[in-house]
Amino acid sequence: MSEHTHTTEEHGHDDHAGLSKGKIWKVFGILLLITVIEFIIALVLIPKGYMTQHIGNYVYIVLTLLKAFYIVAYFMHLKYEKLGLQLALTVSFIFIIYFIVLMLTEGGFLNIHMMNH
Amino acid sequence: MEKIQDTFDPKPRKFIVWLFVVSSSIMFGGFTSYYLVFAASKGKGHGLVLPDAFIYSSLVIIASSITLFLAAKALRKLNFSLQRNLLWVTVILAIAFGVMQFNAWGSMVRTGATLVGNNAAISFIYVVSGMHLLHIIAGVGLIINALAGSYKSLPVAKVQYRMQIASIFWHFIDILWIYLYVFLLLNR
Amino acid sequence: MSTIALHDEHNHDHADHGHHKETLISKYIFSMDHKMIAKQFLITGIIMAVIAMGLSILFRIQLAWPDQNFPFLETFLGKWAEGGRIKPDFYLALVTIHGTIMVFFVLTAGLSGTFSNLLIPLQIGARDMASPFLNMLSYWFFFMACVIMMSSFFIQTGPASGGWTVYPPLSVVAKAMPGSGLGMTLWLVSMVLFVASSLMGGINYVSTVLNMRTKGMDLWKMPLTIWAFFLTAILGILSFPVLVAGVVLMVFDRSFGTSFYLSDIVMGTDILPNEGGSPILWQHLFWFLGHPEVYIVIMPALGISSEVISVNSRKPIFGYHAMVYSLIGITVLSFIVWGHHMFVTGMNPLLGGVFMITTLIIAVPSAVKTFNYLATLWRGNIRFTPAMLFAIGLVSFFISGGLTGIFLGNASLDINLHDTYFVVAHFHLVMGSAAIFGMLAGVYHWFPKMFGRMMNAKLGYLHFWLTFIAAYLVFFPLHFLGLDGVPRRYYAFTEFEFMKKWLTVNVFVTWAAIMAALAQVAFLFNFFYSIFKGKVSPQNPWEANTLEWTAPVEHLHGNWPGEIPTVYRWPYDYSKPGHDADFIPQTVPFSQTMSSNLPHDFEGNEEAEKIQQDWELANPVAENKG
Amino acid sequence: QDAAGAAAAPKVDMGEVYKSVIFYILVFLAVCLFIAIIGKAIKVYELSREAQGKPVGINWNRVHASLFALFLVIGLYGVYWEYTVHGSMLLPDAASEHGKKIDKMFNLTLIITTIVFVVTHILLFGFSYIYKYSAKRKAYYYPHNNTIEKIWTIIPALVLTVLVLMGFLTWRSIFFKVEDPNHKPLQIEVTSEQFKWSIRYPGADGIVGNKNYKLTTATNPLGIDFKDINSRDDEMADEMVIPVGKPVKLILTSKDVIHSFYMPHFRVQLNTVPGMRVFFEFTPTKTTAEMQQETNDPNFKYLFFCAKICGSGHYNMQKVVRVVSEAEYKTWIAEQKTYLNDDLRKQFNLPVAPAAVKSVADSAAKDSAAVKTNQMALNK
Ligand code: HEA
Ligand code: HEA
Ligand code: CUA
Ligand SMILES: [Cu+2]
Repeated sequence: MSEHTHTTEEHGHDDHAGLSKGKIWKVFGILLLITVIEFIIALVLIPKGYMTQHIGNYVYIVLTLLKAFYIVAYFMHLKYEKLGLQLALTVSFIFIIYFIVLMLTEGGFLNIHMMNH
Repeated sequence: MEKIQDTFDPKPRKFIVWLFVVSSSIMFGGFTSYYLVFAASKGKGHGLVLPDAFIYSSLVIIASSITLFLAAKALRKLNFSLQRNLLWVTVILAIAFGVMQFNAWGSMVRTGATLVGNNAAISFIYVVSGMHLLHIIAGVGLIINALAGSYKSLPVAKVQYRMQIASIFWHFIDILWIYLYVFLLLNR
Repeated sequence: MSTIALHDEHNHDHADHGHHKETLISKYIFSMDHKMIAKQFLITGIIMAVIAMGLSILFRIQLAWPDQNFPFLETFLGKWAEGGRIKPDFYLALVTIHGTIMVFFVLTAGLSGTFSNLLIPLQIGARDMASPFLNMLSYWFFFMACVIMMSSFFIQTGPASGGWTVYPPLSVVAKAMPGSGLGMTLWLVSMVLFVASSLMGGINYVSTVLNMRTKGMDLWKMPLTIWAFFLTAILGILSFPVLVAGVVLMVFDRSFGTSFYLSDIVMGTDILPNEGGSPILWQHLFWFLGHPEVYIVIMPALGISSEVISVNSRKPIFGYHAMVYSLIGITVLSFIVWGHHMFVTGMNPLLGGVFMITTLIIAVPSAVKTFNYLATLWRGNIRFTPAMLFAIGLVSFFISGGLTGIFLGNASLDINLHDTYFVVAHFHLVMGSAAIFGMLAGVYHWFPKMFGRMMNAKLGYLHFWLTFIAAYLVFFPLHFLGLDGVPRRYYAFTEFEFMKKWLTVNVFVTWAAIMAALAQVAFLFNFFYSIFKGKVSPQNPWEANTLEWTAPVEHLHGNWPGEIPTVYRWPYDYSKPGHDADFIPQTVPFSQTMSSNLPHDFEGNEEAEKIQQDWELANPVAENKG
Repeated sequence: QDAAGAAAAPKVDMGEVYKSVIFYILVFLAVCLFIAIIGKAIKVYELSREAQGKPVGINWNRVHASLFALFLVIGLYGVYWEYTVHGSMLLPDAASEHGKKIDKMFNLTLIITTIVFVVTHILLFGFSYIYKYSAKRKAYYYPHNNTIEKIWTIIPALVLTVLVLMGFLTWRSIFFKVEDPNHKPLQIEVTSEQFKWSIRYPGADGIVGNKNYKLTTATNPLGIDFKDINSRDDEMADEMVIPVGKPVKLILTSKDVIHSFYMPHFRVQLNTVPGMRVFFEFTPTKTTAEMQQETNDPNFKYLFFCAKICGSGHYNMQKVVRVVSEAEYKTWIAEQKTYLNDDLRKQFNLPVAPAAVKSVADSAAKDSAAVKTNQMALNK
């Protein structure tokens, strides 16, 4: 019993710490900024041809993930939850993405190999 | 050895309801992943304009969540009669929801999008909405259970416990339906 | 009489148990007491195991002597063995039901159901499960599932016979084989009940472990058995619902004519209307459950053997944390490897590559477990109780079977091994032998806890050695059939010239299987005899540390008279230097074992460390421990 | 447990049956009795030792420890015996190009796992023997050692990395072949149904034509679409004959349920799934005649058969494969009949007279089209 693992029991106290008014506004500002960037990409960069649609899509995905992270972490309090919950949610999130990618690849494969009439 | 008799601890049982919610979500996750692969393999989804009744039923079920929430609030203030009335409203809304689902199926059948056909994506709509309706029935059972608890004037802790599990479950199936509906809308 | 006395004064922590009067029915049949439910699961499981074992002997006879008549088969199989020879369809039915019963009813319900129910409350210090009612329901759903599954033997068209994986279209199109008619419907009904039962059980176990531990029992003081049951239950909660989704779609395909899994099917010249579905999708849904299922089967066995090996080596389990982390690792990884059953079934080969990687990674946590078992034996003081023998057998089988899994996990090797006897050999070693041995170890170890009596050790020895040897004799040679390209689920090997050379091996294997089956008589006799006539057990017959042995031998509702004991230490303080006895139960506070405390026992609690230091200064003798 | 149809068994002489059943039961009971007597004897012996105040009769811990040691020795010998005796009865070396890679991979895995198997078992049973119970000793309190644990996590991880990498490369080389447009594989379509196989050769144009299951009739059991020009010259065959050294691309389909096309000598297996077309490309390297010499068996035949449960006839779904020289193949293929016969011509409203031979340019165009589809299929 060496590695002292208190993760399950402690950290309870800083549950409700953080998330002051100022913090909320800061996070809100970040989210706003990301959204503005997205709009700029959609309305300016892509139509003007500075960025291809293809790359744009990836940038969108990344930005959306970033937004999701901020929302989940701050507004949904995950940042202040127990480590176990954080881990569980992160792992399930990664899994879901992984599964969706798998399913779409498999669907694409079936699309080619099934006899469509 | 003193009697610690009725230190009623609802926590483990509430947790059971949460776990049930998890496993239920997983089941619908299974359904939707079937749909995703199927749609990807066809290059298209069900291709229908979903019947309007689904919009109304979504509104109804959201409304029912709100009334249930208010009922829980009333109970917290120990206003039992208001709680009961609101629960009854919830039950009625739930029944209305069921009727509308049947209605939606009916209008799908009329447009020719029947359960049995060679587009599994359309059959899928029936199956998931049907499985969801089964959850609604279970949810109504829980609400009635909460009602009964309220009428039987059990200890407050127990009434509250029954109310809580009904709430957890009912809000879950509300969200579940919204998820399914949006999923079906997005994956035409 | 002490029972009665105790009964009156014990207290209920839980509500809904206001009434006390126990009738025969509420005590033995619709019991809500976790210990009684555990016994119900165990005995039902044993009955199902015996039935499934009987089925295996029947089809082994067919495999060994494919063109010989056995009139006695006709006597009790009737039209399915006309002229004393089993029919091909019935052969497949036997194999299917054998697999289904063994995997689901014996090793899922029988193993998890029994030991989770018995040990979770007793080892974490709870009066009962979170919801005793759900627990009772769980057993009765399981019971109904068993009855329905067995009832399919009495119908005209026979039981489901598409293999335990019931791949469509074979299992969906009733014309494809007789077993796909009513038999398959019963199979599905039984499965739905079974899944409901497992979910109710699993949800209960998780909630109990997380919420109802006694004072001091933090997660890192739980015995490995509890960790294993807990993670197994999580695995079940997260994977069984996917099977339900798959089964629902299958029911619609079978009964309503939808096309979820069907497309482009022509039976003879009969063109079916279904179009657009894909059978591959069932395979994905099935194996998303099916693979975690095999770990649902093995993890409780690994947990039990951890406990048994530690107790009987009189040594702490080596690397407790590593054992837990490897269980967690197996749990997490088991969700992302299901495709290794589908390398050559028409799945995207790209995914085959991905699944190969994830599959082989699972060998790492398994390796950690294996080596930790070995390290636990090292310099132990090993008492070979029957339970210990079976636990050692488990380790051996797990290594052998796991290593053959490494072949299968390699997609390019699986091309030639898929659906051959190599696979059969693999999963019998790891499941039919290792997991069964884990279960038997558990039965021998906790029989005194369940029935208050001891089993006869010498019959246990006989049972172990016969089964251990016979199981290797049965399953080791089967690998070579597979390597020679002999497919599984073959009714007879007579149609192929190259398979004929394996007939003698088949005869040998069948005799070994019969020997294994007869060896079980020793167990069955011992088990049922000891329930009534066994030596009365002392309270802690194995001198173990865990909490269940602090409860009285007599079963009482609520487990402990008076307060539930508090836990102070981890469960593996065996042969601790400086202590006179070679075990220190979890309920002994450190203040009573000053001479044996080690610095890290205090987990950084400075006050306690200080007290310990002061004590050591005052008692210098204790220094020469080690 | 199946009393269901017991009544319907009048023919056999039941007397004999009962006699033999009773005989075996008696034998079993006698064995039980024997065991019971031994058990009692042991008990009496132990009791008498106890009465004499001597240490308990049998030291079971020592007995089991010795049995484990014995089991280790005999077991390892048994494994050796199995490897050499049964190991020599296995499939001959792979008869295909990718099969050789698989065999190499297999041998590597076999060596690694055998080493692990032997070492761990020596440790397991060795420890059981050495550290058997003794009242004089106390076990060594040794709860963990992080260094050792790290070592035995990392070493298997490394070994498995090697296996994963090599396996992955092998797998990729099998299923993701880059097609050489000048060296087009021979297409052969194989269709499974309960409980037989149908083989379709592409004919002169090198392309097997379309199918549509809705066209299935008694005269057109495969549902071949003869509206498709490529189908018209498709040929049927009773056995699969392939030229040695040339790549073959199998197109696998199924009519009814899932079957599995399994050709162990070539290390080829892929399920045939209704509604799907899947491909397996391989290159045979040994002719049947060469294999007959190598295995010393003049009757040797390559086979393919069904490896996926598919119904009562699953155990007997086979066809012969003949690997021959290019020249033999040419003469053989020239003799095969086309699927399109006069009946079918009428059915598809085609002129009954044989269709005019296609122009060279036409078939060349078709070929490059075929290459394109193949590549698409292989890309994902
Ligand atoms: C208890 C059940 C159980 C367990 C634990 C396992 C464990 C494993 N299984 Fe098994 N498996 C089944 C039950 C089980 N399996 C069943 C029932 C089927 C067939 C289903 C059907 O089709 O009917 C099956 C089928 C099956 C297949 C599909 C075969 C096919 O149909 O073609 C594959 C392929 O990857 C596979 C792989 C593995 C692997 C890699 C492990 C690993 O977890 C094993 C890990 C363990 C070890 C490796 C041993 C210990 C480790 C060491 C001593 C360290 C050193 C080792 C190395 C460095 C290599 N199994
Ligand atoms: C736990 C799982 C388990 C167990 C124990 C067994 C036990 C046995 N199995 Fe089975 N088997 C399966 C799971 C299992 N099997 C599965 C999943 C399949 C695949 C089905 C399919 O293809 O669809 C299969 C298929 C299968 C086949 C392949 C058939 C085919 O493909 O054609 C064969 C062939 O020999 C076989 C043989 C045997 C034998 C001889 C035994 C035994 O008789 C060996 C001897 C007995 C024992 C080693 C001890 C048994 C223990 C007890 C009875 C005591 C129980 C104790 C308690 C409950 C406490 N089995
Ligand atoms: Cu066709 Cu098995
Ligand atoms: Cu698996």
